[in-house]
Amino acid sequence: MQLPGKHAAVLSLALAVTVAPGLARAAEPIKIGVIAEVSSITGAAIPQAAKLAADEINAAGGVNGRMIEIVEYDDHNSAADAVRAFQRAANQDKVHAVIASYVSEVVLALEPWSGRLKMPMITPGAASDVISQRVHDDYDNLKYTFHGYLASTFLSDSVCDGLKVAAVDGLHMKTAVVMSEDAAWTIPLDAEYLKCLPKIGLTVLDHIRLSPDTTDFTPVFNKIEALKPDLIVTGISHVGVQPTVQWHDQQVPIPMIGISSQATSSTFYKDTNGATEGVIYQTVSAPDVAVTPKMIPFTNAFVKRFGVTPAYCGYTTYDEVYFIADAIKRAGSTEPDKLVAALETTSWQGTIGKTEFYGRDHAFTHAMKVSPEYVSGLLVQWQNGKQMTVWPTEIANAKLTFPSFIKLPAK
Amino acid sequence: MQFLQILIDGFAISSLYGLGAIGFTLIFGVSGVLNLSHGAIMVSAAVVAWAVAGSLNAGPYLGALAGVAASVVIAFATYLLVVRPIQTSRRIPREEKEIFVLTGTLLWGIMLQEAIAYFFTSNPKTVRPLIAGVVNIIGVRTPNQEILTAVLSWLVIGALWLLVNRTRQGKTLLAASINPRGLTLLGFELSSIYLFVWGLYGLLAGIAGVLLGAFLGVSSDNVGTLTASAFSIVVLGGLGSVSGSLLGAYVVGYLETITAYVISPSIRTIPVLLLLVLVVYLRPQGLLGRR
Amino acid sequence: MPRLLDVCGLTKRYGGLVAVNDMSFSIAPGEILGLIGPNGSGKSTVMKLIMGIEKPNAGVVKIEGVDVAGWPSHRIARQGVGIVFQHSRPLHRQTVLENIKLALLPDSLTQLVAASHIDDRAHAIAKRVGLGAVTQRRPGTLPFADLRRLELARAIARDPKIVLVDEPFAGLTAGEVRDFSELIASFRHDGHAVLLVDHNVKGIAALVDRAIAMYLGEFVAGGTAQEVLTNETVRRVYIGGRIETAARPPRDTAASDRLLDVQDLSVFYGKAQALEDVSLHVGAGEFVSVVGLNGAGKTTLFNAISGLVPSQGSIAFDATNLAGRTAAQIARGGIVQCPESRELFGDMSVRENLDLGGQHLPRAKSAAQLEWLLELFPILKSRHSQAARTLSGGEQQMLAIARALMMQPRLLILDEPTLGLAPVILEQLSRALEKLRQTTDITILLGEQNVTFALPHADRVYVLEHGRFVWEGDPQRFAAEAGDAYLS
Amino acid sequence: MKAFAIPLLVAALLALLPLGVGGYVLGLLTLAYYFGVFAMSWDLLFGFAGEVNFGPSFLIGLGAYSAGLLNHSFHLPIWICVIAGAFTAVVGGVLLAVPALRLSGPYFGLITLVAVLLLQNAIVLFAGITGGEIGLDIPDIISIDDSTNYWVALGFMTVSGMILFGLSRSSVGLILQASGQDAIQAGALGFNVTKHKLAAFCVSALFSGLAGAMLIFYMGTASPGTVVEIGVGVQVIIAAVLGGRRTILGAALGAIFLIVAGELLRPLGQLSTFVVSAVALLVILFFPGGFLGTALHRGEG
Repeated sequence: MQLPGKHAAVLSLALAVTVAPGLARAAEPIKIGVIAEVSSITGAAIPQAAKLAADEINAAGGVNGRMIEIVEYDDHNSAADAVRAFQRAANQDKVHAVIASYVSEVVLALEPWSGRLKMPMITPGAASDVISQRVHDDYDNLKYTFHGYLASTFLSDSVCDGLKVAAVDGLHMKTAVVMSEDAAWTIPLDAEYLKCLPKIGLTVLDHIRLSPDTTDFTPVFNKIEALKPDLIVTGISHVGVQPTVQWHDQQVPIPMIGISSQATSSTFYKDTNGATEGVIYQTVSAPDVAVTPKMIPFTNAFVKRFGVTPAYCGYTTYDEVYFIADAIKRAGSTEPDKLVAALETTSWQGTIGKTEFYGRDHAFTHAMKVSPEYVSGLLVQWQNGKQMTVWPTEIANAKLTFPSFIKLPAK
Repeated sequence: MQFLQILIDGFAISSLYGLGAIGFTLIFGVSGVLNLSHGAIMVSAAVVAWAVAGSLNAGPYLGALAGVAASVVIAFATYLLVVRPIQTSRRIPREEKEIFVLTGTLLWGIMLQEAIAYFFTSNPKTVRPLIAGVVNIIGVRTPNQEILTAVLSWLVIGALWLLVNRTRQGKTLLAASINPRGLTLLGFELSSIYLFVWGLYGLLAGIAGVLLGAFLGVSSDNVGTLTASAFSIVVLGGLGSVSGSLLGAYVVGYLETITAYVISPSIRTIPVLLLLVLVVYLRPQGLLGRR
Repeated sequence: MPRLLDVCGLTKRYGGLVAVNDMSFSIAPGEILGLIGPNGSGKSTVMKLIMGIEKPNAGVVKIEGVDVAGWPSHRIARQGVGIVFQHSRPLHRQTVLENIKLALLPDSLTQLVAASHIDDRAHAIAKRVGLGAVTQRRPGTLPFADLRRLELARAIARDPKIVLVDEPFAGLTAGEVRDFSELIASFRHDGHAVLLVDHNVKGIAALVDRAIAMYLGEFVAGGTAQEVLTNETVRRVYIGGRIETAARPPRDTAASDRLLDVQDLSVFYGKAQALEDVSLHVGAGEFVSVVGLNGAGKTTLFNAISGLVPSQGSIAFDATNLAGRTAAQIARGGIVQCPESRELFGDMSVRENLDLGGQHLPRAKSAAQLEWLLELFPILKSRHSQAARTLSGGEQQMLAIARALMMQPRLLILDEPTLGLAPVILEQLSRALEKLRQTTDITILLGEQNVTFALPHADRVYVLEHGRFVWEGDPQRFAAEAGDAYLS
Repeated sequence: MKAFAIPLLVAALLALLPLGVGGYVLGLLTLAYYFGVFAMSWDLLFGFAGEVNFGPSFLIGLGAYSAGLLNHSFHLPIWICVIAGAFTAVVGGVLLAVPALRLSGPYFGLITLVAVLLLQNAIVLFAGITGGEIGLDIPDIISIDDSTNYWVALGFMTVSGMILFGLSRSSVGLILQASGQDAIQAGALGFNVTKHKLAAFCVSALFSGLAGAMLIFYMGTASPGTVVEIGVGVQVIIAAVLGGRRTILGAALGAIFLIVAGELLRPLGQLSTFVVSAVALLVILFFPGGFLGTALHRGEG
């Protein structure tokens, strides 16, 4: 059921005052630990969305009468802090499940611990393939970890799906250069790019990996330009604003499309003084588009309560709290193995699509299924300071448009 | 063609490095201080410029001005609140002043970095370029900002050279770096000379910071890297030698650019580090250093 | 007889400067050799070369026939050489005993606990050097003399065959000097050899069997202490030949026109008292010389006046007390010092050095001043664009003086202007000073160990010894009353 | 021996903590203890040998990553990996120190700094093997029980502390201190200064490597952010200076203070680091002796 955020808050407050004590006697609350870097815009969305979801569920009477309680931990984006927080969550605060971080380094550090402490854990934003591959390789020990976001490989697939429609069919593009930062998370990403781009009819002219501490991109862009590709397919995160800003300042006449973590942030336009105009990035959510009927209500509730639009991992977190609750309801217990079993059979219609997890025989065990009928992702383009959805076509609220310095291939 | 590109790109980035390193080496030369809050000061300048130009809509020029001003203020603070107390402290044995100044400025740098992250988040920022657009130099498309960076850097460097070699004030700086005691005997107050040089340093670091912010963009996470690179450039060129750090800056800048073009962008920094190791072992005083 | 130490053709160059040139000497067991020479004569370098702290460019250093030239100092030490540094830096967190034990430890990484006999040995040594009573104190709490004792104890801990002692008596009182002389003399009996390095001939004369004198890095004279003292060159280096004087008619130096008036000035370096209740005055336009050997306290006196070292007592300039002024204020106030170390800006040109001197004057004035100085020191004119570092010693000294004069001082303090200069240069310098004295009414306070240089210009003379004035008066009377006392 | 009594007593008391406090505090202190060992090893090098090593995290990282890789790729038992890690750290330390000891002051500092940067680059460059910036997962860990981890760490810190402290008080420590304070004089007293400094570097490397290796087997993960980046080294240096240089044990105090304080101030969010640094700055400005230094050596020297 949907409730506007404010009412939800008020209601839950009322509940807390009146009903809660009674319930508390009836059943102790379900505790969900949330570990994230709250000082970053992206990370902050995780606990916020979790609280929002919990309050809604509690307002609706909780799970079999048990209230959901969110326990927050700030990991300062450090694996060490995260591990410590996870240990506390499990050993001291006795939570029943953990939603943890959007950073692969942190999640990978936690994964073995979720196994050791038999603590079900879902990541709402980390991309590394390794997360689910490990579960596949060592199912008995690591089955407690679920990958609640698209694995790098699937990100590439999502980008390719989008490019097929938007670039190849739409703009008659034939060639591309892959430009990624030289980091562990881009290894599977690039591998998949090199596989799927040719499939959709884009010849890869070159594959450039750059040091994450690159400051001057002039050499890179000049090199790429010399090859005259129709577009640049990106995999960038740690390098920050530089590639975008210098792409704009040097007026590189080639569109940039792909994974650009920074670009998903709602403040990116301001941070780059508008240099991001025309940049296209892959994500699972965007303001003002209804990927599913639940998306816009959630977005509004979130904005009402926290005053900012939720980052992508806000959406996933929101859904995760819901299907954890759902799983507990179905399992009728918070006992880890039962909970895991229930989560594995999750089929939840959430804000970003239908969430189901691959089984233990699939190479990406416990990774989200990615395809149009499940979660497929979007391509979003920065257009005059706004994030406009340009794919999938059926929900798109804008057409591709590029800054004047971009030269598109002749039709 | 590629040669020309390397030439142009390398030049811009190198002059920026140079500008960043000069202040650092100046302070060391004149007052013997290795200021490990250098990076933090540069970033502060850039972020203030960004905030004033952007959020307050004061326009790029006013923003840049504010940034430089901020950097000068912080430079004075660094000297008066951190460096001088350590230098004048009786509790600290003379032979250990150095490590204390290092630790002190280091901590100060961390404080600045955290303050920036707190007020402006650690998201990378780009200062609005003073002049946008690009020009085509014999087939190499070059952003105006890049040219501006190079030109401004060299104007500042030139101005500094004139100051040091052509003005009375500057001569005293040079003298102080050679023989402070001699200067005292001639009736110059070292304390005021140090104040002056820290102000000058703030100016240089500020300009470098703002240009950096406009050309490459900065984040409070860059603080460490910036300090380290200034440190390496300065040692490469010879501690305390201004011309040395300029040379160092160009060696580093071009080495990085060439690596990025000819070998691969993924190992951009490594040749520089190796060269640095080599130089420090074979010629510890640096390329143009005395001793 | 067999020699313990045999030095032959020892040479050390720093860049262009030759610090030690072809020095040769030897010491026999039980012998004490004095190596004397004014500051900058290279004697300390010789000592460093023997100890292996500096590597010689040429020459042989044989210890009982083993050539150790160029060895690292720890191997030379184990070969049987010990050194007493002038300034000791003991470990402050350890007791005196522990400091001595340190020197007794084997150079081993594995021996974590000192062998028991080391303890007794340390106690014995402590007793021998007269530290028996304070073995459990921390060095920080010891008087200066005891610190020197500790230094000595550490040097002889390994029972070296050869002991090098740098400035054995610097900063010690008469009584302490006697104790130390006995200590050093006692080595003789254990058949050890001692090399005493000092600029003070008089101080060590009584102690040494033989002495050799160095000057400008070269051997000057050798033989018994008497022979060396009476040697012509040595005399010229220290006192010069015949003493001339040219005092101007004595002025009335009543308090009224006392330009500089110093009362009961005392200076301490840590524990050591470098200056003891010194009082002196200089009248306006007067030329006053303070003569005394190195280490007598001249430089300390001048630095105290210039506000470079903290001092007790009162210093009045122009009847106003200088207490609380910074060194720079004092300099701008008219007391300009031209220090022993010259303190030139080596990498800047002659002209730039001079300009810096004149910077406090209005441009016109400083230009005029420059004009005049280039006449006074014509050599500087021809060198004006050359880097100060590249000048010869004499030229550097003239530049230093000229730079000080650029400030138009009311009182010019000259500290050891003759330091390390060849006699020829001294003539030039002397002439320049005389001209200065005749043509201007400048007031000058000159500190010198070279009496022939100091006296001719002086109106009045003070003799400084061990931080105290022992004689004051008219230059003519100097030879008669103070001259001998001064040398032998 | 009195010098040993008090710290041992404190250690004994700390050993009782698990009876009283929750897993969270224990986890916190466990980390602090490993950092304590880092800081103590650094102090041996700085406080006694007088060498300012800007790259303690080079030695730590070497130990951690070589141990981690052995466990990750070859599944060797923990204790073998730890020993191997320590050994690698020593070898790396020697390779760094032998030439670096010819340098002095800022140059030595810079070289050690560069060593860290190179190691970091190497890790990212060979992400295939090392897991790059997202880190390396360690299959085996010391224990999942907080108390056990706590006791292991405490024991390790106590033993290392005693060894390092004992060493600093031993004859060798005396010689080392002399060499650090005045190399010329030490040489003239017949001590091979370079030999002793190199030895100190090895010991420092040994314990840094050991602690680094143990740390990752506690956390079950190794990433540049936790054991290599310059920031880690900076923490170590600050801890040592804060606790009191030349006291060895003080360094451990400093480390515990830094981490505990950072935790207590967590409510301040980002500002916590700011406040901790500010406090540290004030301490070195007004109590240069650091905690232990000020406590022990009042009015000395």
